[in-house]
Amino acid sequence: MSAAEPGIGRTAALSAERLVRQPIIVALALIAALLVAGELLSPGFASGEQILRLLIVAALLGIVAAGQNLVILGGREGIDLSVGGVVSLSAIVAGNIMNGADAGIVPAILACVAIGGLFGLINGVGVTLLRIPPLVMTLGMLGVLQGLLVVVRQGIPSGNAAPALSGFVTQPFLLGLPGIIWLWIGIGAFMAFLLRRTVFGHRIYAIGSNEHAAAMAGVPVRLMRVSLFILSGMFAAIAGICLLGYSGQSFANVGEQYMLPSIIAVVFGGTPLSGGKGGYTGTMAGAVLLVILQSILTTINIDEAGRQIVFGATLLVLMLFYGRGRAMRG
Amino acid sequence: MAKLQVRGARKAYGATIALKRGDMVLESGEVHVLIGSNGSGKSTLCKIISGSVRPDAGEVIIDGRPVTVTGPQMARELGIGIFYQELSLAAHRTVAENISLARLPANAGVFVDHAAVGATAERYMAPFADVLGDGFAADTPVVKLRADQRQLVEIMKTLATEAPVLIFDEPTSALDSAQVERFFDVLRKLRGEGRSIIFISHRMDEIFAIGDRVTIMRDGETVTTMALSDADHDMVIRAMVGGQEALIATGNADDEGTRRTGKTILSVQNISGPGFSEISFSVAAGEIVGFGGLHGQGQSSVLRALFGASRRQAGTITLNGTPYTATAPRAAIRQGMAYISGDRGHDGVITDRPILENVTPVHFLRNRLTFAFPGRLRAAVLPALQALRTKYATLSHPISSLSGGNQQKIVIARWLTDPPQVLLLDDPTKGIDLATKTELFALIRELAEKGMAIILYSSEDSELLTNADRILVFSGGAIARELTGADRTRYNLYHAAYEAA
Amino acid sequence: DDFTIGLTNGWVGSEWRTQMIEEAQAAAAAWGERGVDVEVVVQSSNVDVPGQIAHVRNFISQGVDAIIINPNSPTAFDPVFAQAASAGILVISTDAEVSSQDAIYVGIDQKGWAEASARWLAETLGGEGTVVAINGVAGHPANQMRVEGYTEVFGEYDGIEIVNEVNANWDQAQGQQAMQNLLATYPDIDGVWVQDGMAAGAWRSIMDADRVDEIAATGEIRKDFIDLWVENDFTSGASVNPPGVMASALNVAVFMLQGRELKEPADDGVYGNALYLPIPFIDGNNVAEAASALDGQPGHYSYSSSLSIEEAEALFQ
Amino acid sequence: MSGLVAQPGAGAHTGIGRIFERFPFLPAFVILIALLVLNGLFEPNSLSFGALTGLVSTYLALMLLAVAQTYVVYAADIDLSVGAILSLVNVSIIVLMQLMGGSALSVLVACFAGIGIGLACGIFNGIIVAGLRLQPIVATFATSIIFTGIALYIMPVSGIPAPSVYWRTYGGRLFDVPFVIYLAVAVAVILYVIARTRLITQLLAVGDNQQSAYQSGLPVTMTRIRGYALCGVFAALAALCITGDTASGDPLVGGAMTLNSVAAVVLGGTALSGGVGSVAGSVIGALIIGLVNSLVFFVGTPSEWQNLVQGLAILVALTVGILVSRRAGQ
Ligand SMILES: Nc1ncnc2c1ncn2[C@@H]1O[C@H](COP(=O)(O)OP(=O)(O)OP(=O)(O)O)[C@@H](O)[C@H]1O
Ligand SMILES: Nc1ncnc2c1ncn2[C@@H]1O[C@H](COP(=O)(O)OP(=O)(O)OP(=O)(O)O)[C@@H](O)[C@H]1O
Ligand SMILES: [Mg+2]
Ligand SMILES: [Mg+2]
Repeated sequence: MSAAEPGIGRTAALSAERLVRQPIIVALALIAALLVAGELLSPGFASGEQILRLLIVAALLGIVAAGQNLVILGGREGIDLSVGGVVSLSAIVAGNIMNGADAGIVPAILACVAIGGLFGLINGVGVTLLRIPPLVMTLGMLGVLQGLLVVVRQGIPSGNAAPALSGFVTQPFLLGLPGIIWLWIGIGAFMAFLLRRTVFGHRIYAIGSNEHAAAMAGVPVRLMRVSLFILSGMFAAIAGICLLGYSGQSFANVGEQYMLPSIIAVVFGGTPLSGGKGGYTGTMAGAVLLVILQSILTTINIDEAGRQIVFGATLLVLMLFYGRGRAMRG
Repeated sequence: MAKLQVRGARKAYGATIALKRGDMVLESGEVHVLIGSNGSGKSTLCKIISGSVRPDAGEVIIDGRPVTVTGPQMARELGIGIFYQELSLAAHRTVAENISLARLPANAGVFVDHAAVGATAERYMAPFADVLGDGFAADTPVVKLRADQRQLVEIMKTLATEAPVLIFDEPTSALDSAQVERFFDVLRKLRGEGRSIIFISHRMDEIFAIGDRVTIMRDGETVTTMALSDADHDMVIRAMVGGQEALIATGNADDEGTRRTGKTILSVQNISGPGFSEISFSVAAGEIVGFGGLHGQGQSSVLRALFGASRRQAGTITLNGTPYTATAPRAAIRQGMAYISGDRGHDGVITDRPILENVTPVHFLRNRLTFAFPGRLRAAVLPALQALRTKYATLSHPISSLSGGNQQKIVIARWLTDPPQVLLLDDPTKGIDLATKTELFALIRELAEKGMAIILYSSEDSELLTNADRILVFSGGAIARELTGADRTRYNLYHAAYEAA
Repeated sequence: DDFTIGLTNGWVGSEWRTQMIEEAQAAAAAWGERGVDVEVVVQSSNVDVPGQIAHVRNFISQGVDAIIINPNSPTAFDPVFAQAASAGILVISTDAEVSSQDAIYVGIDQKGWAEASARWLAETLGGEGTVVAINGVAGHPANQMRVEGYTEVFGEYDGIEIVNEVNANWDQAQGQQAMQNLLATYPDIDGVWVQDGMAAGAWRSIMDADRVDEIAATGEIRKDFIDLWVENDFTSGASVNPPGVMASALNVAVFMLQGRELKEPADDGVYGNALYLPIPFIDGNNVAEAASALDGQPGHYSYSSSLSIEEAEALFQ
Repeated sequence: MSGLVAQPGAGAHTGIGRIFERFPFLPAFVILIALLVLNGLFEPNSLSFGALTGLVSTYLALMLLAVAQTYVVYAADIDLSVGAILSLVNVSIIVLMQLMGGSALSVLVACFAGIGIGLACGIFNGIIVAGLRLQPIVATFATSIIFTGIALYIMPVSGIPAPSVYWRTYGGRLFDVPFVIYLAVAVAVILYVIARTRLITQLLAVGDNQQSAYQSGLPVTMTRIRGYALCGVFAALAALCITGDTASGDPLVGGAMTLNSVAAVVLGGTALSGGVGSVAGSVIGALIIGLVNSLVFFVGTPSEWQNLVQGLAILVALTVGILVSRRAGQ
């Protein structure tokens, strides 16, 4: 078959098959199944109001996962374990800057995004120029951030979220949905456009898939990778601000709970940790899936040991829907 | 009774049918050549025999007994050893360890017997002793070896299986002629011992030099098998291309060497770098300059240095009369350089990504694009793809769905979408079938005629001789001789390469 | 006379711990006025149990006179404390009890801490109603003692039913999420027993669900929470585990280093080596006082108290 | 020592490059020596025999855990459940010893049972990761949740003490030499022996290029499972050590050690991408982590800065190690 005559029949068959294999379809199906299960286990679980609240929580995770997603897509074992530290730092800094006043929101956002970007930059430099493996670089950075949090908390009194920020995160904003949901949708649209319709996006996939070939074809690999870490830091910072809005006050180590879940959300969204393929739409579904799973487990009345065993086992079973690597035998 | 027989082997990857009907009969004591254009299913057939691909249908019969090859381990037990086209080496293990990897000799069944590993390595290195090249030793990690040396390791590894059936899937694509000769000596000896050998190559002279019989494949099907003693080049090529007109590589280089009329585009003075020193030459518009010589004499290094992909320490380069200082591929591309490498796995293919995304990266850079709208991109890349007669289903299929040769065409199309000023060809036809090669060189000549300056390095002498207007013969990182006009003969080429070496 | 006292804290994930160290350092400085030079050396960082054992070994190498530890494990330090003791070093744990008989515990009774707030909740509900509990880290000894405390108290009230117990790892946001899930599943609950920072999170979910007037829940002692409490008139009560416990332990340590004998030996608690400090309680009656006591402090500052030198001295013969 | 090194030297190299190739942990070793000297400068007692014995006794568990991690990293896998396995084995043997009365014999039986449990966990990981082809990072994170759940089930709260015969032996002396010294020597011998086995070469070959190894006829899946099994066994050995040093059971004891084990592996010069490395390096890496923490204290760093300085120091050590070995490799 030559370029001039694409095979119509084959393509149709292929895209039908692809559709079924789309991670996002899998994720949505699993979400539906979990909601049904949740409603059966504890009536009221799948009420509109509760789903909306779960979506807020999912949005917080999803925003962190957006940066995580980019870093992972960029390949070379890309991963960002420092997101938890950046979320915490951002929440604390934002709380101090706004200190309960709406006027502080804009400066807080600017400052936090800059801080997030700065730490992303350091991660990126470590990974590209010093060639430290991302897992280790960002793990080291997490240690540094945890230390920095202690220092920072010493130096500045912690403040509260501005009312407008809290309202944005928790109260209906437009069409009955809180602002953070709209923000998340906006980020989703931004990510989709970035990944599919910009040169930057195509280059992310290129470096994630074959870094050397990409470099030979003129892709600025280091610059790209540094940018991905910067974006990851920025997304984590935004999540930190939102988290401040969600919990009203800033407090230590608030972000740690996002470190590994953000990676799992990406995987449940169909982006393998090896990078080079996948996307953010799936990750959004993955975040929702993970949050629903966790909240079902909270509501089941079993002891913590049982909860953990069920949680871990469910994660494994869900991974079977996605993460299975290629058989070595073709 | 035939040693090995494959009947009706079939393999599909999703919608792509890699192998429709693979049949072949391998006798004891023969070198059986498998030939066919890129994507005709040769590698797939071999991998089915060696167990690393699971067939959808068909049977494998060894010594008259049908077998189920459930994997490479099983294949070994059945007495099948294979050289993989893409190699199967562990980069950080030593040459010796790689040679014995599958069956590491062990003391007490647990501890590696290093003495035995070393002895095995020495045994299989011996026949190649004088063509191994610098830095090749039993305890060298493979990662430190050049491409041709790695191919030799893979050959030794295959030989070390001591299997009655040996399969060699393009084992010579990176070897120089001396290395090929040594290898053929070994094959002849093995044939004499009664072993059965399958040999794949796109080089016609090699096929006739070593083969007893040939099985020809086309579009995933076995077409015919014939004795090579009864055949000539033309017959084989006709069978390969089927109804189409036989395409034979025709020399289109200027016999008189008078084409150097265009103005000088690229001028290189006394550049040095890792693997080469004091290199000077120039290339005019419309000219194809060939780099020749044995392997690893600095040809690739010079090309990579020109492209900014490796370091260069001294000397000056001018491009169109202005100093050229690119120290990274990006800068080189911006200034109109293009570099096509034969090592597509490493330098070329963006694995798992759609065909379209594999063509566009250079286009993005040359046009300083920010947005990527598929419609416009498709329009931009189609001419180059069509000119190369690339076979693919749709542009959104992953590039991994194509055969090696077609993948290479996609990579080449990447560089021709926006025509460069200087085209650096670093053994670009590795793994490309004959018909495509001919088309490709016709296209290259066409590009030259439009005023491009082209440097061609090829590991195949005939390719250089038929396509280059001048040949710079490299030896030990320097230019040993320049062949122009009527001097461009195989004899002169060999003479220059070996005398200097 | 002068003493060197090593303080080790194995977790820096909360403001409470920072305040604990600061108050201990201030307490040491206060001894200067009495002509006793108390030098404190501090190791405070996120470490695992082996890491904190290394802290103790570092102090032994340094030859300190006493070690005060906020331990990451109740039992893991037996061998290393034995080593410290044989080197003649006094070891005091605070905030969490340790099993080592080579050490004493100076701090609050975690179980009693939970009992007080559970009793407050049960009484506030009139001994009648459904309750959920949000706990810290499962398997953590302090959490376990607190769980035992409230379980025992609620058990005394036939009308009180615990419908679910979840773990939110002492994380405010997780506490908020857990409360949100619980409110969705058990819309009719009357009371929430929740610890520490998670209480602030839980109360936010209660506010979001507009249930402030219908639900009684335990609270915590950070200034920003107490402000919220006063502002929204929560029905809340909080047992105080003051960050000053380490300062109290330090004051006790100095007297012991001076060779003074305790009036009543430290023989309380699960391991029979505890000296329990009183547990203040904040509820609707005195929350305003607590708020004014915290006036001017940053939001993360916890309501605190500690044994003054005089109060500590009163414990000795 | 060279037997512990997985990377044999190249013939073509000379001088320092060759030394570094043969001993990839050399940069780490230099850092270790420097740290020892600095510790000694700031606190002379820290180099006393007792203090050094204490150092070994405290960090033997982390060393073994890092070794465990190294074996899977050889094959380009990773095991985020080593800490959870350690905890599970720790509580299991404590409960077993208690059930069996705490005699010397019961201690011995419990130890073997503990190793069996570690082995079982390792095989389970191996089957999940290699057999089912799930992504190691997320899959072992999931199994770590399961193992922690089981540990919590066995011992819902920490606190059961070990029989005194156990920890008095571990912390005691034999012929006037501390018992842990014998242990350290025994471990070194075991590591040396293991380093010479076929399995190690196979793991490294798999880590180098899995597809190649498979096509060469190596039993890739089985090799990876064996790697995880070995990892499980060493995590169990680490648990035996930590039980000796802490004398008690704690279902959460290993939680924070997992990431440290990864950091130690990288500090020791083993590549997370597989195929190259040494267990000797990992042992050194574990000691570096311990010594950095002590040094930061001995130098007199104010408490609120300690975490930050430690984080930075680890990051610097990582960077220096990686840069030095790269410089030498050129
Ligand atoms: N060449 C062959 N001819 C006929 N049957 C085969 C052949 N190769 C494999 N099979 C059969 O196919 C089945 C699966 O093979 P294999 O164990 O390779 O699966 P796999 O690729 O590891 O996939 P998975 O692990 O997902 O099951 C086996 O029962 C095997 O006997
Ligand atoms: N893993 C795979 N996935 C999808 N398609 C494949 C795969 N391997 C091979 N194919 C397809 O099967 C066909 C035959 O490929 P094969 O590698 O056997 O060709 P070949 O004859 O060896 O070609 P070449 O001379 O280029 O090496 C090609 O069209 C290729 O696109
Ligand atoms: Mg092929
Ligand atoms: Mg299988």
